[in-house]
Amino acid sequence: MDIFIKIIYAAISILVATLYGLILIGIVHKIYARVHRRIGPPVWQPILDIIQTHGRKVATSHGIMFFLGPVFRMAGGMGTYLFMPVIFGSVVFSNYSMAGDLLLVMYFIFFGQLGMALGAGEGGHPYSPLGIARGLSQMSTFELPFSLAVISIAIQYQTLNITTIVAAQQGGMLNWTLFTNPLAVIAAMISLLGMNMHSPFSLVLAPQEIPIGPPIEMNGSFLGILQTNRALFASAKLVLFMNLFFGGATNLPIMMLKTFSIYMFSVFIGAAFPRFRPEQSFRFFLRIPTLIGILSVIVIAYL
Amino acid sequence: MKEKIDRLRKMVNVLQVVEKHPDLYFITLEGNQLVMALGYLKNTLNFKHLAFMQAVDYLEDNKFMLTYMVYNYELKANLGVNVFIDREESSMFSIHRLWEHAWQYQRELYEMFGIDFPGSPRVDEPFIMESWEEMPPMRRDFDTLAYSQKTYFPRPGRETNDPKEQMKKAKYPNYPDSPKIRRDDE
Amino acid sequence: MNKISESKYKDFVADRSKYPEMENGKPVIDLDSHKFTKIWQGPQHPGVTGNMSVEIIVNGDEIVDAKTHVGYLHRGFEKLMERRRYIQCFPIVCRICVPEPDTNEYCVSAAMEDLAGIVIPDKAAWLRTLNLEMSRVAGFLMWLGGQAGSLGMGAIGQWTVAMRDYWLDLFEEMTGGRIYHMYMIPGGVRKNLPLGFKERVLQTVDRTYKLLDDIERVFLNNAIAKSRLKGLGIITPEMVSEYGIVGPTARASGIADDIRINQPYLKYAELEMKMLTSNIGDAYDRTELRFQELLQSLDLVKQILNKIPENGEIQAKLPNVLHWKIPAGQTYIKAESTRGEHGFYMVSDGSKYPRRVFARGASYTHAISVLEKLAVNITISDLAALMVSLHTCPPEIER
Amino acid sequence: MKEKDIKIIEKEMKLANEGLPEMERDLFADDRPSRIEPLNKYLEQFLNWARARSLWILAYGTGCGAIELRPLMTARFDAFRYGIAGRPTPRQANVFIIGGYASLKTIKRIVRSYEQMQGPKYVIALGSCTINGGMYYDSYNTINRIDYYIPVDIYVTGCMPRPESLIAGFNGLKKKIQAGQCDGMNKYADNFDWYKANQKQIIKDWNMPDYNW
Repeated sequence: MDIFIKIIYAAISILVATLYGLILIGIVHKIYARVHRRIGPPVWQPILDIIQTHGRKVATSHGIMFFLGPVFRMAGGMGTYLFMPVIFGSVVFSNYSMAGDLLLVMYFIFFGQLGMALGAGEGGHPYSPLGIARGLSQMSTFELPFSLAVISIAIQYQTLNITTIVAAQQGGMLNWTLFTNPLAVIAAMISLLGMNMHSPFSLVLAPQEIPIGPPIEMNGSFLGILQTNRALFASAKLVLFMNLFFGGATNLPIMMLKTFSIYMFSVFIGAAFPRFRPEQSFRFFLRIPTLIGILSVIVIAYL
Repeated sequence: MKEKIDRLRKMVNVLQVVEKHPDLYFITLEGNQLVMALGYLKNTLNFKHLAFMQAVDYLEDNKFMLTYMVYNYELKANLGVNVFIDREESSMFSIHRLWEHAWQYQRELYEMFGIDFPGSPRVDEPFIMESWEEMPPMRRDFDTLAYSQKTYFPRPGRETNDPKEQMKKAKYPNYPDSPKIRRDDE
Repeated sequence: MNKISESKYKDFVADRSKYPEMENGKPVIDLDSHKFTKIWQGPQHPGVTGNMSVEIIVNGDEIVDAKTHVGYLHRGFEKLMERRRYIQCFPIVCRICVPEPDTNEYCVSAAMEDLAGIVIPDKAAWLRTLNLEMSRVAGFLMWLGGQAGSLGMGAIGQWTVAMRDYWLDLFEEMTGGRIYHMYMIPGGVRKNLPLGFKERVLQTVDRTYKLLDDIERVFLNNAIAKSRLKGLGIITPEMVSEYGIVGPTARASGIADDIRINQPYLKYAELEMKMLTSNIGDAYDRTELRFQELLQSLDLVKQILNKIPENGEIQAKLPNVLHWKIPAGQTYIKAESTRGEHGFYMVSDGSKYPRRVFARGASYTHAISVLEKLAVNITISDLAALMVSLHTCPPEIER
Repeated sequence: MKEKDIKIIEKEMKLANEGLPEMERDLFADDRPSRIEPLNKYLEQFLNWARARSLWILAYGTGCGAIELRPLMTARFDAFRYGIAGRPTPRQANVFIIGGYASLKTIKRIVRSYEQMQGPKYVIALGSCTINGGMYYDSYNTINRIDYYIPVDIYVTGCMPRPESLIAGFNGLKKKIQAGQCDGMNKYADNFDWYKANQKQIIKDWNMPDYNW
């Protein structure tokens, strides 16, 4: 009986996270618009867009893998979200957190991209493989500092369970990883820039170079799923970062406030910078952030 | 400028010189001496910049006039070189070895006027007109209005009256050929 | 190639020593070998400047061969003008280059006046100069947004296009048209300046200065923008005359060739301006040079407004334009547009209709010969930036 | 029904895709576009409501009208306010703005892009030259009437139309969508042969599939 209640809770949690992610994307559009000195679309515009894409009457498919691409992507987003506690101490939002879930979550971050790569490649458009090549290469490079940061905090807290990590950070701001292990946080936040794919790391969706990249052939409901996943995945990533580095959250408003602030970090940088060349971006991640990551591991392990 | 043209005269037969402005001269050359003259102009007389080359269709004389406009950076003056070629077997020496971008103009002329430039790179590739089956459109005997009406479903417009006919009909019905009405003197 | 690899800004240069196999200086491209992909960049592509396309063959994402295709905007202006009387030509010529129509109007009107021997009044010349210089400002603003946008920096494009709109408002006040002005007719200009126009222009100039200040800080001094533009698409001074490169693109390579200074037309001889040149000739140099020219144009607008006479005729006496015959002859009138030498070659045969009008688009060679040469050995990510830095404008190429 | 009749019907339904090389023929669809009926009345109303508020323009500046799309999409007129956004690929866009005159070479790309768009799709024709040829009525390279080649929902007149009139055009399109009157896709499917005949009359080298999904 317990498992059914858990499923219902997870469904509620996913719904809330998706809606929150959509509104977050809407707010980001609004912020970009203000940087552009215009009013911008309403914050609920992403929701309307998703209804519109699902309302398309024709949807061209290019085969079974093309169909599975968005599904894998969605599975990756859900997997990332489902295996970590969203709100510390809450029953509804605790999800399927368990021992070693940190590794699972890191795996799921990668999983969606790989699935998408398979699906987009099936579309046959030459820009899709170019976008995939860019995306996966960039992913490999920004995963390096992020993994180092995760290793560092795993050593610091002697656990791979996110709930335990959050629990260890309770009781005041100074207990946050941000203050106990700042080097790891710096490395991870720089890799968050790449993960969020705003400028200067927006290689994958670069419209002036490879128009919109991998999802170039995705249409109708496929695109709708991808957009939904984008919202869910955005909130999942932010929740992960909040849990690992910013002390988690004990209720919904705190969660929203913290994730929003974390997101603004990459939005403000994105609004003020042009885009890197692919090779510049790869080199960027492999230089200083990686060094900081290694340093953080050494500092935590030996000092 | 005059001095340069005099130097050119020693090389080739200059048929005509027109001074339009102090910094704009037009000269007429013989067709078979053109490439030599342009090479001399470019390499020795420093007319380094080829601004454009193009053709004018003299249907009534059965001739094309080709114009090569070159520019001298030191003199700050333009020189237009005119050459007349036969319209029926229109063909001209290619100058793509003198200027790297000349093939572009030659390709356009091949398509729009039907002037051939043997040896010019990519000269027979379609440049602007894709799937064009009529005669080269810039020739004067090509009637663009008739072609447009034949091909592109013209939308019938409002009923309008030609002022000349309307005046005749409405105002001077009794004087069908009144000399006061000004006629088009074509 | 050597110069690019020496440049310290270009941190990635493809090693072409082994692959693909070279033959007579050209790579052997066999599409069936699956080592190359052919991609059509455009015409439906956000990174292409207007309705044109570049057919590129890539190896990975490095371009090994490029071909430009134009003709998507061909309307046959030259043919249409042969069917129209002289006075009927002036409303259609401004459509030749959409972002900056006034240069076309000036060239055609001036060519007709030159052939017919008409001298325009002093004030009309001043008004034409003002209009041309304002259109240069508007054109440069549009380009600046495009250059930043091609690097994925949308904000600059939003700001400059909005600022250009204020300049379009001034045009609307001055001429009655927003995009197409049809202001300069043979013999002069159509309208006098409205009341209080000068103050409004000066206000807009000040706003533009303010905006350009921001842009200089955000875009031109930006480390990423610099690293991407430096070393991209280097044009050597020798290439300039070989490829018929004109305007700021040529001046960035060190060729001091500005028609407004070398062969002053209208009232440019009475204005103070100095030749702006640069010497490296890469995309960043071109960007910076155009930015300086934009500032110079704003300065010229101010100068013109101070010198413009209060009273005077704006229109020379023309014969009945419906039956206007121009004596036989040929002429070539050129003007400096934002992209460089924009010229009209007109041949008259003594009838009511021009025998031949030829428009020399300023970016005619930039988009085709030059782009095809420079696009080789760069990556797809830089193609849009390169194309914008050459300031290609498709409608004036195919007319 | 006899077997023979079924075969004939099947043959009628298939497109020949003439002009394509044999190798390429199986890469493309040979089905004709088919009519698509609306769903349940209330669901359709709800979807139309959402569609009218999320218009994705195909980023293809087919003519000089594209110059006014930039002021429209930027700070001065800011069409994003109304849920109008640009989309770089025809697969995702649902509004096609024909930016003025369409030359012979462009109309081919317009047809392809239009057919690749996923329905319901709308077309806004901008400028006088799409209606009757406008200034280029006598040009040998520009078409006179765009509605002979693809179905048009809204015309915006002028040369060039100002951004304000474009916004008015978008509002008209929204009203039409919400009333469920924008049926260009079905119109195209119903009169497919007529449209194809018109297109093939001007595109002489028909080297693309007859219908690109």
